[in-house]
Amino acid sequence: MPRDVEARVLQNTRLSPDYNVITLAAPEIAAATRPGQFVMVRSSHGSDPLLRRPFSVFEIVRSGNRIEGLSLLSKRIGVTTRLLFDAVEGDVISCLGPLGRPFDPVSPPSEAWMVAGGVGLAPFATLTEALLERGAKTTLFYGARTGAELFYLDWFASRGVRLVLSTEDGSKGERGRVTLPLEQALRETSSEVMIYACGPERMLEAVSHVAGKFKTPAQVSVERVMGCGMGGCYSCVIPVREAGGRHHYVRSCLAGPVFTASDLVWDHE
Amino acid sequence: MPRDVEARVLQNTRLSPDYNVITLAAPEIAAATRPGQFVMVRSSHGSDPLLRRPFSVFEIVRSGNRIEGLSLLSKRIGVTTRLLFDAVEGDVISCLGPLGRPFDPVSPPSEAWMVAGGVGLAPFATLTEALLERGAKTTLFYGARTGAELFYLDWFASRGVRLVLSTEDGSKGERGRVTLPLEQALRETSSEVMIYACGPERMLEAVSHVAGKFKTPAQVSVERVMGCGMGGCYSCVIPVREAGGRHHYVRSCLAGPVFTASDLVWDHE
Amino acid sequence: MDLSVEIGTLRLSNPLIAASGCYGYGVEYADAVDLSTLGAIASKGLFLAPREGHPPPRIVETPSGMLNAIGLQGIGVHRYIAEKLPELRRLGATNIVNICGSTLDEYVELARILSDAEGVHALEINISCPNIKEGGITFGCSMHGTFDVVSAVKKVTHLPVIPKLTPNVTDVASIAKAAEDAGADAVSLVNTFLAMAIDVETRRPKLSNIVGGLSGPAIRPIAVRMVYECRRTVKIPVIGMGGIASAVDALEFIIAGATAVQVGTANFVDPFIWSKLTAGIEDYMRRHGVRRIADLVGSVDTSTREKEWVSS
Amino acid sequence: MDLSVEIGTLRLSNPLIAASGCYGYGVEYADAVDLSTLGAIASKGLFLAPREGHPPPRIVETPSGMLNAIGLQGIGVHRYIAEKLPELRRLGATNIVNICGSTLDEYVELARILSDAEGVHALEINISCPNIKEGGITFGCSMHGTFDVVSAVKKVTHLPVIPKLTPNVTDVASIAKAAEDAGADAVSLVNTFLAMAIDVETRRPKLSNIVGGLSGPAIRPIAVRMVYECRRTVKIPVIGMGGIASAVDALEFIIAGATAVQVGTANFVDPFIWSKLTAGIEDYMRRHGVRRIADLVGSVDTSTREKEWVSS
Ligand SMILES: Cc1cc2nc3c(=O)[nH]c(=O)nc-3n(C[C@H](O)[C@H](O)[C@H](O)COP(=O)(O)OP(=O)(O)OC[C@H]3O[C@@H](n4cnc5c(N)ncnc54)[C@H](O)[C@@H]3O)c2cc1C
Ligand SMILES: Cc1cc2nc3c(=O)[nH]c(=O)nc-3n(C[C@H](O)[C@H](O)[C@H](O)COP(=O)(O)OP(=O)(O)OC[C@H]3O[C@@H](n4cnc5c(N)ncnc54)[C@H](O)[C@@H]3O)c2cc1C
Ligand SMILES: Cc1cc2nc3c(=O)[nH]c(=O)nc-3n(C[C@H](O)[C@H](O)[C@H](O)COP(=O)(O)O)c2cc1C
Ligand SMILES: Cc1cc2nc3c(=O)[nH]c(=O)nc-3n(C[C@H](O)[C@H](O)[C@H](O)COP(=O)(O)O)c2cc1C
Ligand code: FES
Ligand code: FES
Repeated sequence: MPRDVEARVLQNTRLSPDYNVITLAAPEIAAATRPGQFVMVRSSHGSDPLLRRPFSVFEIVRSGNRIEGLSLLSKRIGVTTRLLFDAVEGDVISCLGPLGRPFDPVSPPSEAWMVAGGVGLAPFATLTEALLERGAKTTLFYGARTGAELFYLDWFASRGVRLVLSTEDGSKGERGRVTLPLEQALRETSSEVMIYACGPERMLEAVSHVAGKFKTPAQVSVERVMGCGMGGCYSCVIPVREAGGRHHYVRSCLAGPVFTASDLVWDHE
Repeated sequence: MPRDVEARVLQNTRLSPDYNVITLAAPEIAAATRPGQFVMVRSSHGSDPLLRRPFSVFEIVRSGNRIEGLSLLSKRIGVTTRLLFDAVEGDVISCLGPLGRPFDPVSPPSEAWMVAGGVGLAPFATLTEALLERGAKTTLFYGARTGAELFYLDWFASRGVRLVLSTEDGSKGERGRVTLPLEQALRETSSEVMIYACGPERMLEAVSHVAGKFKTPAQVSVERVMGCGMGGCYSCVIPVREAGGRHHYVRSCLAGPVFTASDLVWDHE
Repeated sequence: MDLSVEIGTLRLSNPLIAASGCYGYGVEYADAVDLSTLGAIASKGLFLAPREGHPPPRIVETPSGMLNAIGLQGIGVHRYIAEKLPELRRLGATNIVNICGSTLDEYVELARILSDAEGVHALEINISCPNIKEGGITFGCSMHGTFDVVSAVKKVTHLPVIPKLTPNVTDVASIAKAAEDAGADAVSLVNTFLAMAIDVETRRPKLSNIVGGLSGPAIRPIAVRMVYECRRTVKIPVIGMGGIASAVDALEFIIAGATAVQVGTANFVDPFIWSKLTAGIEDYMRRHGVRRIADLVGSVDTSTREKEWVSS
Repeated sequence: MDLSVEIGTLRLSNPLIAASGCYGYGVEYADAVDLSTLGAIASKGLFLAPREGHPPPRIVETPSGMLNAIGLQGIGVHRYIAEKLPELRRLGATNIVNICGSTLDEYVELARILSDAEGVHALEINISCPNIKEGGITFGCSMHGTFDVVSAVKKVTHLPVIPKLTPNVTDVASIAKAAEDAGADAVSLVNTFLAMAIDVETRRPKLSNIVGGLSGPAIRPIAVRMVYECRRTVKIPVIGMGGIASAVDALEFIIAGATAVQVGTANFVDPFIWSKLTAGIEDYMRRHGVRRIADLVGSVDTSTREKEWVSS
């Protein structure tokens, strides 16, 4: 059952001129969240902006054993992400969740390969922890525009996650898209692998394509415009394959945001 | 010429659960303000709330000889006054002014009697300073609901302003409306007096009535709902007397907010 | 305190209804809300057959409002009866089914089918959806079209019939009158305002369907005026909606003349709004000594505005 | 970069016009703004005789909008010509005079008087004010009424004639067509939406006039849609307005089909908005390589939305 919490801002760390990590005192939601789930947030008094916005839960924030809240990794692109960027300790942000279908974490012998594009890193901190509990070997393929936008590398490294970095400008890791090192690794590996991907839809499409080529299963987390996050509005639909070669629209807030990659129909098919 | 300044909040002091004094870094406006003039403020990003709200300039805030900004005395009654109450240092508030027709300060031998009801105290700090410059003898008749809502008494006392207090609940000063001590003082005085009044419209009506009775001139500052503060919208009108016993509506943002009391037509005439 | 209201032969335990298209089929919210506590749920608009609706983007936010062009994606009436109604019955929901047709015959057929289904309490006739080309709004924009659909549906059902009116007309009260003359048990209004948003960078409409319907707080003052006009024109109950987001907003509609109110967009923002609305309305009734909410309906006092001086 | 646009025989240096009733008579803003930099100023609505207007409260704020029921307080056409026009001429303003009548004859008389006055550049025929009972909107709500007023005014003036249309109609494009057929040089839209707000504590309307007109960002998506529809229906220029508060908003109207735009409510919020609008439009034109603003008019691309997968 989702809850709506008027969450106090515990901390707001700016990672770059566009990215921030904001910690919200919503322990009830944090405790119930599974990797890949999201919250709908709103930070405003009046009715402009009106609708909530979806954000993956980034970290479950603990103080000792006690869960204090959750954090969001946010990239500033518009009105709500600007509010999140500018928020100061003590501000109140309304937070509804947890919502949506989570990732399904694999166990050994399967390896877990996470593929993140930009702010698509967000669901992979909690997923990493779930995978570590299961003892699964994990790799993070992490791509960004530029080296300064690769965040939390130490966090992942310190947890034994193998990092494969790439940047579009070549300033860190391999130059180019994150799918290049992914494809190369798939070509070279002999392990059983589950791919987890989150990022721009074009990236997810490319990942699905690569995964299909190597017959590797993949779970992708999609980002559609969401009006409610709870199945009420039918704004967030995405086409999925049906038996008989047909397709139909499903709500990505209920049936997703995590989908089995091969179920989805992409724009460019 | 009015200016629009994106003013930083320098300080916000809560005087009670409803009243606060907020200092805004708008030195250009402060330097040009005359007693009784107002600013139109807006503290919001989106379009809800949409319109600015009028506030008298309370103090011209100086650091040594340098004008740093201006302060507003605000009573929390709705959305914008709540924003002003909750604002923290560093917030930005859009401030347009100075606007409106100011008080006309008298010089000796005339005495200046200021009559304030509640937040109607706001224009009298700057007026006091102008009167002191002229050497006029000043009295403040100051009424509120209760003693805890009589503010800045030391400020006025330290400037040699004679204070006559009243509260509706009798917790400080005389019990009852501020017009009672005013009427009594008018009955007793033999000096030439100019009355300055600001407060709820019923109070201004009563003050005008008393002033008329004693043939004492009065300047009153009225509060009408203002859409623009600059003469554009015609929302803020108030009826004034015309030659020939007729009346017509004038814009209180241009022709006021300060009016000669005897020019106005009151609701209950 | 008595919050119950009557819409024709249907008695609602309270005047708060989930607006059509803004509450899925209701079951989506069963985890979060006890559906039996709502006055009623207006189902997502149903055609006879399933529909895919429009490609995304289907919504876009606007100042204090949103545009939608969902295009009535839906499972069709048969799957609704087979898959959703049993659970809604089990959960104790009061169900107003919102029906859409491309032709008059489709409305009649839908009414016939739903009248035989257990757990359907009323029919809301959607002759006002701005998001589909066929049928719908072409009926709702004229007195004749409205009269024809309502009388045809009335002939085949014992259920209360509630045509849902479009605000995209010159004179909504005359449409309400046509509905009343045709035997409607109530009217509901407003559906969304036909509207549009363009991305200036790409110079393309922000919605795949080019135009969509505006809802949310932005439209509330227009909707209140329309409810007020309809209440003064017809004797049947008026169900009001458009931007309700608080108890004060709901009361504004009731005082303007709405016997019941629907909440759409605000449910997206706050799925737990229902108990807050109820608490706020109860508090108001207590403060004002109102025993029956029905006594508030249409109680707006337009005669006694405190008189300001008037021009000679 | 060329920001100039043409409205009939009138050439404006840029497409930004102060909306009627939202800029006083213009002179109020002369201290703050160089009036000659505006494309034009639409005067406050003028009747033949002075008018007192409605008692306060005359405005009330609503979500992202405001209601007004000023009731066309004004000094009448004769004092306008004697007291305001000379200063407006001196300040180099381009003046579109907004005229209101209770009868067809009054419109004709106003047009006649103003055609002889020096410094009047166009007439905006207000057949859409929702705040007065007589005349006005009763013409603007029908094709016949619109046709009659426009053709009568055209007969007596050489000035460009711009009927201002109400959005409170089922089909605004057909009204625009009637105006075009009657010889209008342009149409302007939208005037405000008839609306209402009630104080639930007192159960009285918040406006003394009971109803008022909704303006501001709240209505923008409806206004954009109407401008788009009119542009596709008539060949004369469309002047668009309704909730413009930024350069992006102004561009949205222009791309939807407006040759020029008016700014009303946003001027109350920011009297210095004009230079910001100009700067924003110029920046956009630079970034997009647009040399003449006129080339943007109606450039919305409704054919090439990136195609999402469509239902089979
Ligand atoms: C399940 C899910 C999880 C998400 N998790 C995160 C996260 O952890 N961190 C994060 O930063 N973002 C995340 N997003 C994206 C986030 O929801 C958007 O960035 C946010 O809605 C933007 O809101 P805004 O008010 O700042 O922008 P707006 O002012 O609403 O929009 C600004 C511009 O961006 C466009 N836009 C809006 N939403 C999207 C979108 N989803 N994709 C592309 N363009 C868009 C708008 O059309 C507009 O042009 C997630 C989205 C989904 C669906
Ligand atoms: C020239 C002038 C100077 C002013 N100076 C001050 C000042 O120094 N300090 C101060 O605290 N206030 C002052 N006011 C009043 C102040 O403008 C209002 O309190 C403010 O507009 C309320 O805004 P809000 O957004 O908080 O309330 P809203 O949310 O807009 O309104 C809340 C409720 O209060 C009512 N309301 C709104 N404005 C007024 C009003 N002017 N009078 C009575 N009821 C109203 C509304 O109808 C509504 O019911 C002044 C007003 C004027 C015209
Ligand atoms: C996403 C969405 C979908 C809607 N679908 C329907 C529908 O299927 N049938 C219908 O009659 N109205 C539909 N409406 C209109 C609402 O029921 C309601 O009339 C309108 O949104 C105004 O109310 P609101 O401002 O509270 O949302 C829809 C509205 C929205 C926002
Ligand atoms: C206070 C006010 C007064 C208005 N007076 C007039 C008027 O006299 N004549 C007229 O044609 N329109 C009048 N209007 C309508 C505006 O010119 C404009 O059409 C409308 O407000 C929509 O634009 P906006 O959202 O930018 O304000 C008035 C609007 C407001 C808010
Ligand atoms: S976001 Fe509303 S149905 Fe998915
Ligand atoms: S407040 Fe707009 S004219 Fe006075």
